[in-house]
Amino acid sequence: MIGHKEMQAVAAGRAKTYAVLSALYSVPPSEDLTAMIRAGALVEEGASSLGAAAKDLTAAFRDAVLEDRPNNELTAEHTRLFVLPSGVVPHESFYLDENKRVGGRVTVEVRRYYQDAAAQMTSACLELPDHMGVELEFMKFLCEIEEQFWKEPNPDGLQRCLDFQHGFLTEHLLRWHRLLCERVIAETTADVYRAVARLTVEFLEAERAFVPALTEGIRSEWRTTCES
Amino acid sequence: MDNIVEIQCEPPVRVENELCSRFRCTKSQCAACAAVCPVPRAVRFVEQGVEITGACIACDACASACPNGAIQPAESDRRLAERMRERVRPPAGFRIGCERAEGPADFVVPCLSRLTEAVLLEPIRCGAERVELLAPDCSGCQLERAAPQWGMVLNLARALCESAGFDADRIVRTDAPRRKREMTRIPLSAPGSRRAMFRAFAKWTAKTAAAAMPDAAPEQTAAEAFRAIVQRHPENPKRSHLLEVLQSLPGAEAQPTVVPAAGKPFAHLEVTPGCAGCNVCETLCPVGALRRRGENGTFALDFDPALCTGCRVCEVACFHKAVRVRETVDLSVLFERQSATLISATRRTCRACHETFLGDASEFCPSCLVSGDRRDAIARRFFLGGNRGDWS
Amino acid sequence: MKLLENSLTRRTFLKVSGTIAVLSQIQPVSAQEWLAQVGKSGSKPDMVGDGAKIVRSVCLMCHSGCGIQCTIVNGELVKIDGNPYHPNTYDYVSKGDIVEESDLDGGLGGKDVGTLCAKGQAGIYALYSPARLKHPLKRVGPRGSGKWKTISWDQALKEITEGGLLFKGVPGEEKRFVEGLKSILNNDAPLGPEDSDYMDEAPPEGWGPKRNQFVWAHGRNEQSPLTPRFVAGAAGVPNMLNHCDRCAGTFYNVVEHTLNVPPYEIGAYADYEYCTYLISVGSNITHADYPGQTRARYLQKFAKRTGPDAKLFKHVVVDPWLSPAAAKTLQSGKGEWIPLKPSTDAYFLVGMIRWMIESKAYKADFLALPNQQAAKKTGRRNWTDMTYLVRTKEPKLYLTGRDAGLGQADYVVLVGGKPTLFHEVDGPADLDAEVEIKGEKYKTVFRLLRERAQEKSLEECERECDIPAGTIAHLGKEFSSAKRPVIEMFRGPIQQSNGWYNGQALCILNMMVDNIDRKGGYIPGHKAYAGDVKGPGRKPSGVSVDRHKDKYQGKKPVSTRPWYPLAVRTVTSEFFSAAKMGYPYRIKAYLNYYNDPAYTQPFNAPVIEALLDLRAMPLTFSIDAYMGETSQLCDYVLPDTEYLERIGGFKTYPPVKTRVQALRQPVIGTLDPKTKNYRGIHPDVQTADDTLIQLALRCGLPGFGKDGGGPGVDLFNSWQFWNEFYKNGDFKGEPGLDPDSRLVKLGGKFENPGKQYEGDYTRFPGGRQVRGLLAYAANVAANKNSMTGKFYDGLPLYRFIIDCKEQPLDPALWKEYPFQLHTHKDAWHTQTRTMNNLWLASIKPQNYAEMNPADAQKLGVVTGDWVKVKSPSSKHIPFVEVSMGDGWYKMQVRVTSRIRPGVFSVSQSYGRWGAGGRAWAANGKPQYNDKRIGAGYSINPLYMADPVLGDRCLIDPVAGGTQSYGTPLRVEKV
Amino acid sequence: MSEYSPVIPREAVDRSFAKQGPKQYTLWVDIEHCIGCNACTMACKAENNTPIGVDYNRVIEIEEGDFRDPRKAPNVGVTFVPMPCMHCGRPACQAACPVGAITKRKQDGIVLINKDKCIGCRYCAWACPYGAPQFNAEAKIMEKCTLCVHRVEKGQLPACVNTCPAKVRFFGELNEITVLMREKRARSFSISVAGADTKPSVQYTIPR
Repeated sequence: MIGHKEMQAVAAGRAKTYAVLSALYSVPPSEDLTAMIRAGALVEEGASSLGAAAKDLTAAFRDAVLEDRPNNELTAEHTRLFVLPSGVVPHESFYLDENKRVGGRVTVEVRRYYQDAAAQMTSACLELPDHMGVELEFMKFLCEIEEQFWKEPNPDGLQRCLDFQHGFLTEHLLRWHRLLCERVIAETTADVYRAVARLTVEFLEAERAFVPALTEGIRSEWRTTCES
Repeated sequence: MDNIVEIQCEPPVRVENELCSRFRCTKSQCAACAAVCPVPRAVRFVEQGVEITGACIACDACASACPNGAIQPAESDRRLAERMRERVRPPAGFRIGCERAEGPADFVVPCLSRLTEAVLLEPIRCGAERVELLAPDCSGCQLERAAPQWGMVLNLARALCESAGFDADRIVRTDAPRRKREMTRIPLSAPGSRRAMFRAFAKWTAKTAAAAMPDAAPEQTAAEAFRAIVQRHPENPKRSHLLEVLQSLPGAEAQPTVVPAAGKPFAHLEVTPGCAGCNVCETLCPVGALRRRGENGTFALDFDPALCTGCRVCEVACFHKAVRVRETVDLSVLFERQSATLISATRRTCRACHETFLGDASEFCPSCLVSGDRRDAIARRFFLGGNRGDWS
Repeated sequence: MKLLENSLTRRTFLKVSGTIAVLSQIQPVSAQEWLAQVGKSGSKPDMVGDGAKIVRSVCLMCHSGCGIQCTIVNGELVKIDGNPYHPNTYDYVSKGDIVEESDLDGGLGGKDVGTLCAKGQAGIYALYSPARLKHPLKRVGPRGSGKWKTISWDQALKEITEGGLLFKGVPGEEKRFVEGLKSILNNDAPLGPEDSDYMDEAPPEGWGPKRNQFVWAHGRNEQSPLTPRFVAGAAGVPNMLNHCDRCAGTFYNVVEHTLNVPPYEIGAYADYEYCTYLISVGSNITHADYPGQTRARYLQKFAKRTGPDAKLFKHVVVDPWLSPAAAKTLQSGKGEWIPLKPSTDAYFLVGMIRWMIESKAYKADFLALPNQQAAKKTGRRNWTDMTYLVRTKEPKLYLTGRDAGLGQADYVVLVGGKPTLFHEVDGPADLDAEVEIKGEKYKTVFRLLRERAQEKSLEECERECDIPAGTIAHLGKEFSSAKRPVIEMFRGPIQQSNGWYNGQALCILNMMVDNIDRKGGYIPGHKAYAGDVKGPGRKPSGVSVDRHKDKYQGKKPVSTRPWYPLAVRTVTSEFFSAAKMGYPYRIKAYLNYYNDPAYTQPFNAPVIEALLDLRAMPLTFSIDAYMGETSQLCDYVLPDTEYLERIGGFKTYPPVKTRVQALRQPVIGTLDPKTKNYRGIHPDVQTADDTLIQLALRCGLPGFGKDGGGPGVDLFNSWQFWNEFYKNGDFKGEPGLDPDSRLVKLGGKFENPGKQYEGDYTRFPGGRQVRGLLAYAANVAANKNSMTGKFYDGLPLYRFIIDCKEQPLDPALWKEYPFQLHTHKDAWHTQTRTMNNLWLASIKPQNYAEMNPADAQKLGVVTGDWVKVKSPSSKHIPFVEVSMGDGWYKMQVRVTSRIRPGVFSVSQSYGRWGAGGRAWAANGKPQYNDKRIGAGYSINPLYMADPVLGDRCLIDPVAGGTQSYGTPLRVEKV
Repeated sequence: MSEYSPVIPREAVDRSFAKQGPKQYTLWVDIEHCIGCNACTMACKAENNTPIGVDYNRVIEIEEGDFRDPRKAPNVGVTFVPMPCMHCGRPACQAACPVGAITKRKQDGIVLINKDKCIGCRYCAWACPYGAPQFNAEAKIMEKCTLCVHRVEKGQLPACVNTCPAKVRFFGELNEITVLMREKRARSFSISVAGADTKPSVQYTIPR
């Protein structure tokens, strides 16, 4: 029997995964994050391709950052890939806007979505709203809210939150994450970013199936669980 | 009320656009359905292929005439064949009669033009020794215009018999006197037909009710784009039925039977070296008889003659006149089901548009070269001497 | 819970242990708050507006300042049209003196729509380009290694201002202390031997304060007056270098002097609408001149003119390349194309003067007028110095009344052979005369000019410029006898080592037919409407690094490198090589703004060397929207907004004869209603204006911040500055950047474009209407060439290409290098702003080396063949793909009759290796590139170095313009 | 008071818009004064959002003559010819299209490609003698100049006409234009191609 506690933990776990991925896309890996991943913070539960991807990432980090070598190479690689105009453009608008207008129509749509979902971008956000890092963090934001709703519990809030998650995944993230990750894999010279891209694909593919299933599950069974 | 019924009235037969040659290729001159339709204005050629109007009397002659099986009768061929099978008492002969024919018939259809080759062969498949068509003189019949259709089907069925190694005379026509009393079940003016009216009315009330329901989701009316539709090659139900019947004909041994292709729903294709690999024939073929195969840098076009209905869409569509329908066709291919490779050539990818093309002339496909340079060339030709006389 | 269970078991999870530092790009809220807020969107100020709206601004795809009208739909810029209210882009006449919104039907879908050229319309691509920089960058490897990291604005500005061991992570620079801007700019101690190895060349008052070790160089700067306020006003540094030496600085200098107009009333042009005989010398009217599209319209107008003079009209184009305008004249049969040999303009122009003087085909009655009252009497608005007496011994200055014994220090003319003070004459004075006073000979300017012109016969001219003497003569004849003749120029004759004199000769030709300021004549640029921002500031002092406007007064008789006392605008091309050797003093910080000298500089190899030199340039930073060729070589790159995301304004150019100040305003982005901080589409990109203001504040410079614009006027950001600017000066009493103001709605303040003339003269708004014109350049004659110690000449000279010591090139050179370099320009390109705009790059995918069929035949090449080419000094530049080493460059040929024989012409703007042009290294790995950006060839590495200095291109010793044409080249088939 | 239009008065455009019944909208291009600046090309690109490499309109630069000796009068000429779709009276593209995706509209004579129907076979590109249809490699369909039908239907001028700095492109109804040309005695022609009688509607005037 699955209880709210468990679902709360699942939501928290997903939020954390989103947070890690978001951080990896948004900024060069910080020392804390590097140390954390190297220490084996990413653990799979159940053998799967997702777990393998996580293992790869951990291994890549262990290889890339030796004690005597600072993060410089990763910083340079992150800058090269995601900051300088390279072949990898981490913005949704580059892939989904028919005119490849970075900052144009698609960006405006994403921003609208955030507004509708009552997510405010802070002044710390230095990226366009349709940057991979920001989109992942937005999912993290929703997962955290979901977590709170499991805790309360609040079925209506949960439903709304999941609707937003599902909507954002299908309308935005899942439509372009593969395109970006393929480019990263083709372009990067660092194993770390190849592993990040693979993990992103695996994780989001898992989400593609999970979120609708969860939504459906709650829709049909929530009432009974509440009463029991 | 009358008005509403009139507007809502829907024809009893349905056109499956994806299978219609006229729908897939505007250049198609196919008029098989219109040619046999006994009712004026019941079949209309429109931009979207063929439309069956409310004037249709559901005689289903068009369904029998359409080689691609694009017109689906109210009762499907298989269903008809099933009903027939119930009456077959092998090895006795089987008589199929027109409603107006006087005489003992095992099976009666409103009009013989409803029959298809497959349906005609059904009794033989079930073991009947002979099939007789009891046919009165069609002249003067209200459905007279449909009459040639059943004659053609009869001929086809006989030819198929031959190619199966049977005697063609296992299917024959027997003249029958006309019944004294006209018994045509089908009324000729459709809007007044009760069947149509009831159907329309039912639909109308359903719609009104739907509109009244508050929570009804808005109807998704966005039609699928043509270019998406033609990427699909649905099964031709008529042909698959026929092939099924032929496969299970007891004692059949395929014989080479070469017949002229003209006017028959069978054909064999040829592709000349002028082929540019544009794929239009494959895309537009209503029945999926053509299949492109691309591997290891080659382009190959496979052809399944058993599926080909001779609709000539490929022939009329090809800009390069590279596809030709052979003048004769060997019916035995229907039994053997061997696909032929029509062309196989080296495929290249154009540097500009990344499309594939055949030939090794340059890095750019001929089409890119044409559209890119032609503007230049034509303007140039006009302004540099020579053609100044052309200026009007 | 079955379904849930199912969905859980079907999926594996990633367990993340440990805590993650939150990036907080999205504001966290509690679930309850979230539930309360969700669905209630949009209270925050945002760039997203519903529906369609129009914003009018100013283009900056080139420098013409055309008005644009941007259509924004749901927060996305979808179309740029011409602003119908702007006189550059639309022909109309308004009702009152100042254009009002109601004068036109110019709204969304309105009938009045302005015209706009290809570049302007492609601005959409520039705004949304994926190649734009989005964060401040600092290099983490050696200069030019392409290793970067992103840093925050705070860190970037802090490091730049504070300095320190900024690159201690970079091998070889562990101990390199970099001085920050704060200490550089606040150091008022004089520059001494520790800063300069050339103290003996300093003027008596020294090189100036140590803060002069900061150098600013811009390419396009339409943020004036904010940028000069930062460099000169706040930092107090004279080193504000611009691109004018590569562009048309000489043109402006010579026009301002000769036509006696104040500076910054940019250049002078023909009045296309009314002239009947137009000679365009080296100006590509429709494709390159400013504003191309406005001129195209005028060209159309004069071609279609229906008045009584329509049939008289003739257009002569003097250009080695058959420009589109030349093609039009040939096509209509109403003109001629004179394919002059590059850099021989002097022989053509002074030759024409000679013919006109000898044939008495000049307006003698006008030239004889010595002063205002004499001019006014004859209904004229100006007069010339042709009758003024000039010394024949050096320095060849005007004879003053004091020297002539007439008491006053005034010009002296001869009336009936008698020396008279010029203002005392009431009618014409002696034109072609000379006199001896106190044993010294004085001649009138006219006589000097005649003697100068007669130094060469027309046949000698023919030999030099390779066009028949008869052509020069018949052009002289037609020009002098036409109803409204005018001869105009742009870069062709000016961007040469003899540029000043060519320009002077051309202005004199116009004087000789009395067409200055006249309807259909030669019209200098007028004053724009200008605002003003007051406030405290410093005064720059000392010698500028490029020695422009500075006279050599050193102890050594001649200087190590040339000085440019007469260059009103700067000589940036001289700067890089000088900085490399620390002349005149070493610099400490270099700020590159909207500038790309590593690509655009003729003979750019030394620029690249200088930028890579840590000793010569200890701190370099670039404000750039793209990773341009120069930015790649800097220490820091601070991302700039595109022109569609900034506030500012721009005037226009002379073909428009009424006053204009167009407002540049953001067409997209976010303006904080409280602080008025503006951001464009990229959140971590700020306008260069804001960057400069923040730098000034961090360095504690005056003129910005609290009360920076005077008491009560805070200048903390760009908006505050421009709001104040548009409230003062010509905008006094107007509401600044109020969204409902006329200024903001129309995108500028425009004078009624119908008010162009007063009688037979143009209005020349803001300028001195009545004035004397100066054929003789006494200020030039008063100065010496610092390299030779010899005086410059005050009159045009017959000269070909010269070096910094005014010596001609070694004639033997031409045997080895028989071709001449030449460039031209397409209408859809602007130096570095357009190839990275793929919309524009796709019009003509690549350029070619264009050669005449005669030359091609000799070399045995046909269109599409490859040739290799080198100049006497060209060097290998590793970034350039077609560089074969050893100074050879490989190019593909197009054989065309549009270019004269002996000339090797390559159009500008192609062959980029920055901004995505070529793969450039970052992390030792090639960066992404788009072949389409880097297609074609850049001619700049092939320019010839000055044979004396060897480390920079040839430069006009007088006015500082670069030699842009005519470099000797050797071309061989590959 | 406004727009300087030396060739075609605004009233003629208004009359063109107001005309009832079947008509043929078209362009009049004055080659004599075209300077080849490609503003029309770019206006078209921006207005129709065409991908890079697809241009509904291009300006062709034609060089003729030979010039080798600068001492002699140069015998060389350059002509700029803007080439949009000719909106033919009998479009070859329409005839070639196997799926009937190309239509010539009766109400204004504009030839349009139906993007839903087009299967990207490029037969129209093969058939059109003017190279007007362009292959959009991203969408895999053909596109071409629509005479800015979305603007024209609202009574606005096509983007290229609005933007032309030299004012050499004019929009109007074919008969109106023919009448005006006759009035101005302009030497006009349409680019017809021998062997392909497509009846192009775009009118050009050339130097006398």
